[in-house]
Amino acid sequence: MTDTAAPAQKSGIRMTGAFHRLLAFSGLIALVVVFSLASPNFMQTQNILAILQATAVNGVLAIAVTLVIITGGIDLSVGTLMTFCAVIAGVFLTYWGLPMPIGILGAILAGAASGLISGTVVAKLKVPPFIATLGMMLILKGLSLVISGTRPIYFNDTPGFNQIALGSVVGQIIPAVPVPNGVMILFLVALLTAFILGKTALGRYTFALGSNEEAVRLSGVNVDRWKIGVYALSGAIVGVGGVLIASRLNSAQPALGQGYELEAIAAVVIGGTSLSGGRGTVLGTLIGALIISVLANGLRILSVAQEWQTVVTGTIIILAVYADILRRRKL
Amino acid sequence: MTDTAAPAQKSGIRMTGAFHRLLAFSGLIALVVVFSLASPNFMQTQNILAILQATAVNGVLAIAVTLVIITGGIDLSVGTLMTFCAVIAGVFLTYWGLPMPIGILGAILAGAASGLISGTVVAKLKVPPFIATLGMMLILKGLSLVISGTRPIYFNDTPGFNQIALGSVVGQIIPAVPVPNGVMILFLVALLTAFILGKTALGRYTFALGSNEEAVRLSGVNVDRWKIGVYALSGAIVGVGGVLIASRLNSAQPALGQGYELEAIAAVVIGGTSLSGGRGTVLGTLIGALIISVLANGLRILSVAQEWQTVVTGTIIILAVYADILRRRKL
Amino acid sequence: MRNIDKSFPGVRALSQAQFELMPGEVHALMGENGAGKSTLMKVLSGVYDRDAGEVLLDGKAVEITSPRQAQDAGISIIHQELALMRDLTAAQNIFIGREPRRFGILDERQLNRDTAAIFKSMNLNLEPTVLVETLTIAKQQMVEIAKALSYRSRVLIMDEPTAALNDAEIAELFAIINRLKAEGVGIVYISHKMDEIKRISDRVTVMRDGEYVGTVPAAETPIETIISMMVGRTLNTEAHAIPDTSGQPVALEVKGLNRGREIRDVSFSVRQGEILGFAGLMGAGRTEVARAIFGADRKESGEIWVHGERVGITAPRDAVSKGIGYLSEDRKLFGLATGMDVRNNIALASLERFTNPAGVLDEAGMEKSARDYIRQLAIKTPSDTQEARLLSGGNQQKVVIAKWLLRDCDILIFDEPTRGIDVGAKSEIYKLLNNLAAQGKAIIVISSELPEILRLSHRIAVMCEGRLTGILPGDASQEEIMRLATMREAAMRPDAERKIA
Amino acid sequence: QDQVDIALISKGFQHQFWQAVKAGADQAAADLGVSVTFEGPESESQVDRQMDMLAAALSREPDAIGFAALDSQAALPLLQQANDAGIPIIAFDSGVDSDIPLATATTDNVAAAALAADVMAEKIGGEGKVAVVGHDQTSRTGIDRVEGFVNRMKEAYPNIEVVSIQYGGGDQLQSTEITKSILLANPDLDGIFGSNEGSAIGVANGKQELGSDVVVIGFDSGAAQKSMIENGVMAGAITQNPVGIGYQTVQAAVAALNGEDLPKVIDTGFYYYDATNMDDPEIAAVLYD
Ligand SMILES: Nc1ncnc2c1ncn2[C@@H]1O[C@H](COP(=O)(O)OP(=O)(O)OP(=O)(O)O)[C@@H](O)[C@H]1O
Ligand SMILES: Nc1ncnc2c1ncn2[C@@H]1O[C@H](COP(=O)(O)OP(=O)(O)OP(=O)(O)O)[C@@H](O)[C@H]1O
Ligand SMILES: [Mg+2]
Ligand SMILES: [Mg+2]
Repeated sequence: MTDTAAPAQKSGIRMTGAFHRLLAFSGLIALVVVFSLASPNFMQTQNILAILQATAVNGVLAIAVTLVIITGGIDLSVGTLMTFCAVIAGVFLTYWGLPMPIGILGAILAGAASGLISGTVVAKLKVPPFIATLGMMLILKGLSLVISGTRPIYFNDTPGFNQIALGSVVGQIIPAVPVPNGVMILFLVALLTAFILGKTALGRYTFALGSNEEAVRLSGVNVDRWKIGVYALSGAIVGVGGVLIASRLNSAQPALGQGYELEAIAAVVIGGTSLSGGRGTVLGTLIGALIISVLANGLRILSVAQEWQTVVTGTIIILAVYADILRRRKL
Repeated sequence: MTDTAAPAQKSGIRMTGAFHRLLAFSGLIALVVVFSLASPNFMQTQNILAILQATAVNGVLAIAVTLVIITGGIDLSVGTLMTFCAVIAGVFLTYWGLPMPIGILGAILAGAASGLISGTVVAKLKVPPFIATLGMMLILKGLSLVISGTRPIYFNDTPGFNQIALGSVVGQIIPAVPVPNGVMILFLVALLTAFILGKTALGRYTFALGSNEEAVRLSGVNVDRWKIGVYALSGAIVGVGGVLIASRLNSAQPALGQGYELEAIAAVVIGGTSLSGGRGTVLGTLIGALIISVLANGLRILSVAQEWQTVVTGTIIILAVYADILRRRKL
Repeated sequence: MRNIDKSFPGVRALSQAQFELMPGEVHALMGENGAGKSTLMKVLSGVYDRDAGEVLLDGKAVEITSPRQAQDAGISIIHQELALMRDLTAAQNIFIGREPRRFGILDERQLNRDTAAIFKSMNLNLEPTVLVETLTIAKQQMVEIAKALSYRSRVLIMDEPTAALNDAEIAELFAIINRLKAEGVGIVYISHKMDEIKRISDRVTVMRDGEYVGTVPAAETPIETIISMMVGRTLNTEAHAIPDTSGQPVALEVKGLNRGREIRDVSFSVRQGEILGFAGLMGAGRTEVARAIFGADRKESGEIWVHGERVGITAPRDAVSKGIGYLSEDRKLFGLATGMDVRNNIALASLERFTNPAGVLDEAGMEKSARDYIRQLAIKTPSDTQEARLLSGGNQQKVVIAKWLLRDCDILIFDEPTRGIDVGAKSEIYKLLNNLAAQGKAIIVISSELPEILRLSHRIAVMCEGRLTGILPGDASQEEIMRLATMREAAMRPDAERKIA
Repeated sequence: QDQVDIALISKGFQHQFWQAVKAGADQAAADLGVSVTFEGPESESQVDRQMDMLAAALSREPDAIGFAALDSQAALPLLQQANDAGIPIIAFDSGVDSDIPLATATTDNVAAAALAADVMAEKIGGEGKVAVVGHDQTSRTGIDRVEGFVNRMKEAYPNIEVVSIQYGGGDQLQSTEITKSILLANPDLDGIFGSNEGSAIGVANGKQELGSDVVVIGFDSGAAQKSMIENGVMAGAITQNPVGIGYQTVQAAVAALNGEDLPKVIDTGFYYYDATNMDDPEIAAVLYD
């Protein structure tokens, strides 16, 4: 009796898959349409680029945290870890005068190392991810201040450093669309992460862990090792975010970062990833991050008073997720 | 054959229960001992009272969020809701000149109403609690600014208002231990909440919801109503927190509150309540809140540099939870 | 395995247990709920560390401390409680930890090909790419079996593999077992279904209260002997006379229930004091009908009448308030509040009864009734404050039954009530159901075990592909039921089906 | 609309100081018949958020921009972009290391904090122990005020020791708790300096809760701080002229749009005030509620 049902169901899944993906954009598109109608300044190339630029850092952090959330965990340290990585880049490049690639590598490795530690605390000591990463958030915040001497570290001695985020390789080729490198890096990170999630063993175990960790363990998989791997990868991605923000500000700001974790997690959840783990997509997270940026930008373009911006943002975040729920229920 | 096993086992549970409770204090006691040895100023009555006073607001918020966490939810809005309730008290008392009890009641009802809304969004619209309360956090933050006209509201026209938190009824009776009323209110709230959790149907459903909501629904329980009830009760408790902070500062500070939610949640988790729901105690939360206050106070008393305070706090939070995990594993 | 001890906090699960398995034999492991069967096998497969004793493989002592080591030693296990990753596909589940890769990248096509091959060898019609979450318990169980087979182990442990399967699937499984046996694989087979033991196993080892009772050859030993070894006494299994309930008032009537392809125009009624059995193949839609009646799922159309009054049921609480109780087929997901203790699980549907007007609970009353049911249903638990998730599978099921008994409903729907329950308890539950019927309650029993349907039912409703293909008298033959259960053409032609119904 | 549109990007929003700046700007907007918007990030560490706000403001194509840089270097590319688009920029509160701003309306925070140190030294008789409750460890104003105070003490008052510097984020409650810890750890403390409104009120609260008689010098104003000075809990405070900063920023922007020449620096000044001079018209004018 499954014979007849199976093929139909399969194409059904495929169809709804594509349809689903299309519809996921609907919240974003609705926002864009509303703001375009409300202000002629919204749909300018410059503003679109500003929105994308504003998405880059939060997008990268959100992708990092997506990985951890799919395993059923959470990461509160992404904001301060980003800063920590930026500070490490500053120490390497400005204090020690090392070449730029080493500074970048240092930041990414610092992120991976921190992820490794969080992952180990979660996997080996069985400390809940919320607490492990809350602790790491505070530790990293303090260390950033200690290492930097509570001062920003500027990258003036590393010419070209601010081009990492602000330059535009695309713009050199096609001058009409000067997409900043920071945005291209976001897309690259997204593609890479989507590939890892979809095509590699690490990705497979990421979903498996969030789905039923005990079952994975009973299947003889070295659960701890893979989990630590996911946290380390996530940390490395945060390291990229640290490089991006340092480049954008041409400085490592040691006090930055706290509060960014909530925005990153919000992007993930708006993007349809479940906080209970087992499911989630990088594309969804990208859309979630874009929704947040578009909202912030659009309300500013419309000169909405700041206190009302907050109220509207809160309302729309709830509505966006509610719309997503309704859509899923219908499918 | 169960007959013989039962009595032994039962007393076993009782014993381990009491033992457990005793041991839960061990982290707190360890901290107190360390700080007492490190600084003669730590164990002064005045400092103990200062620590208790510092615990009052966070403790009340943490108790409120404990309820929601036991249902398997989370509440990110407690910080800004506290402020919102304080502002409502300010509007009632200072702007409208109503009598003090009505202002207090207004703040508590405002909290309950906000909890009712969060609960409804979670239960009826099925929006994940993280998002529903993140949205509420922003909405309430904006509304506090709007209602107060972005300025503090002072309670100078309500004599005695600042005695709610700062006065000491106990001190009038026993002058040697002038425990501030704010601390007594924290204990009262804790007792009341522990009673509700342990002895009433609402409490039982709070645990049941966190344990297996679907099973509760299939048992014919009106799941939505109870869940909304829990959020409303939690909101009302936050309202008490709003009154406390307003009284302590003798003003409603509309910009305060964001960030308090993480500290409250941290207290809950340090206190042994599981973020996945179904288990938790008010006593644990109280201890968690005390650990946080003792830590902050002790490090300040020792004049540890602020950036290192952060590092140490992060480390100890992780260690406290890890110690708790080890203890449970042994039992 | 020799002299194995294993204790959990407050429970001594195994004490001096022993077990021996030869290559190429099917060795049944039997015992009441909570006897320690699953625990013993978990020790063997590296899930639990034993407290004492030794495990010998080919005569040599081995240390197996993790599932990985067990696999490497050639031991694989199908766990009693399904252990699948719901968000992954069937193929991804089966090869978790052993994914085929090319250049470090997962080879999804190879994965699906391998899975399809395993499914084919099992005669199982399932897409490798289907999400496990969308599968019924039965199909999930088949995926678990496929997974265990994929290891090609020397020792294969099956912990109640057939609890969720229907007869056709069981036959398929037995064919697989016979094939493996011929290949020299040793198989440990745990089940509470006596007939299976006789059909498939070579030897039987019986456990009681965590201790070894004895090993007997399966063919020569009468079932009664095995049962008395298990329970320490003999059970009387005399057939139950079917009472005539045709004169009783109708308690529950369902008219024209519909939802999509799952429920198509289902109408039937149950009288007071009557047990209506629901038979059908896996996926026939019996569970769907029960859930729709109970308000757990939405229905598209259809009327429900209780005691001659039409009632609107949109949520389980409406059903419960009308005196309907539903025991779901998946106790872990839908039945138990697993983190709570036995007492509160039993009281869960009746909490308002123990609540005074101020909202305060009568803990003593709850304890008393919980203890009553623990005694009445012989639930094996150290106390009524033990967490429900720590009970053995069968005892968990009894806790859920107790919950509905305490609620005291007039109409009870039992979906697979004896799934994973031992013979002794099973006959207790049968007795219980008969008593409840005798008290005038209307009872619907959904079961995939035909003997159970035949043993209990006053009338038998048979479903196929969402339709009620007929209602038979309680003394109908297995052949008749199977004919209706496979009557697909009738499902295609509505008018033809109506005549039969 | 043809009304002149001026976008002010400040360092903060909810704090009373920034609300006072906003009030001044709104007043100027009303007086001069222009429209202004006022925005600032949550905290003074969120440099990148300020960049996003500036970018969004640029997209709006305002006629002029007022900008209080959290980090002047980080903002340069965007300021350059604005300059290229011909949008005049007025810096306020703290300067930008660049020629782009046509004028800067600012307070010298280092000097202001040094004045606080002078007053403190005088009140405690030139010797003893003091502490600082700062509002921000890394922001420009936070650093300038703490360093201005501490360095002045070191240089001019060798007999005064700064025993503790802690930061309460400008949060009243946190600053209260910090103050209590400092007082309990240093029973012989003579004075505490609170480096902004929230910190100062927190310090005064802590002093009151412990019944201490330590000398408190605050910073900024606001109703609570004013009444604490009136009733003697706080000895006095330094005030800047936030309303004036806001007002003069908008005024300068309008002047720039009209093609007028502007002075490079508009010093909006700072003052020490206490119970004796609070009601002087000159002082009362720069205090806010
Ligand atoms: N993790 C655990 N913690 C505490 N007690 C446990 C645990 N696992 C099993 N037990 C107890 O150990 C005993 C043996 O359980 P086990 O699951 O092995 O029984 P079983 O023979 O498989 O029963 P069933 O036929 O019901 O599956 C039971 O009393 C059970 O309650
Ligand atoms: N979670 C699910 N997702 C998708 N389809 C489902 C799900 N559960 C059941 N179905 C489908 O609904 C139909 C009816 O299934 P149902 O479980 O009601 O059958 P049943 O007669 O109770 O069989 P069983 O003996 O397996 O319980 C089947 O076609 C089945 O595949
Ligand atoms: Mg078992
Ligand atoms: Mg079923």
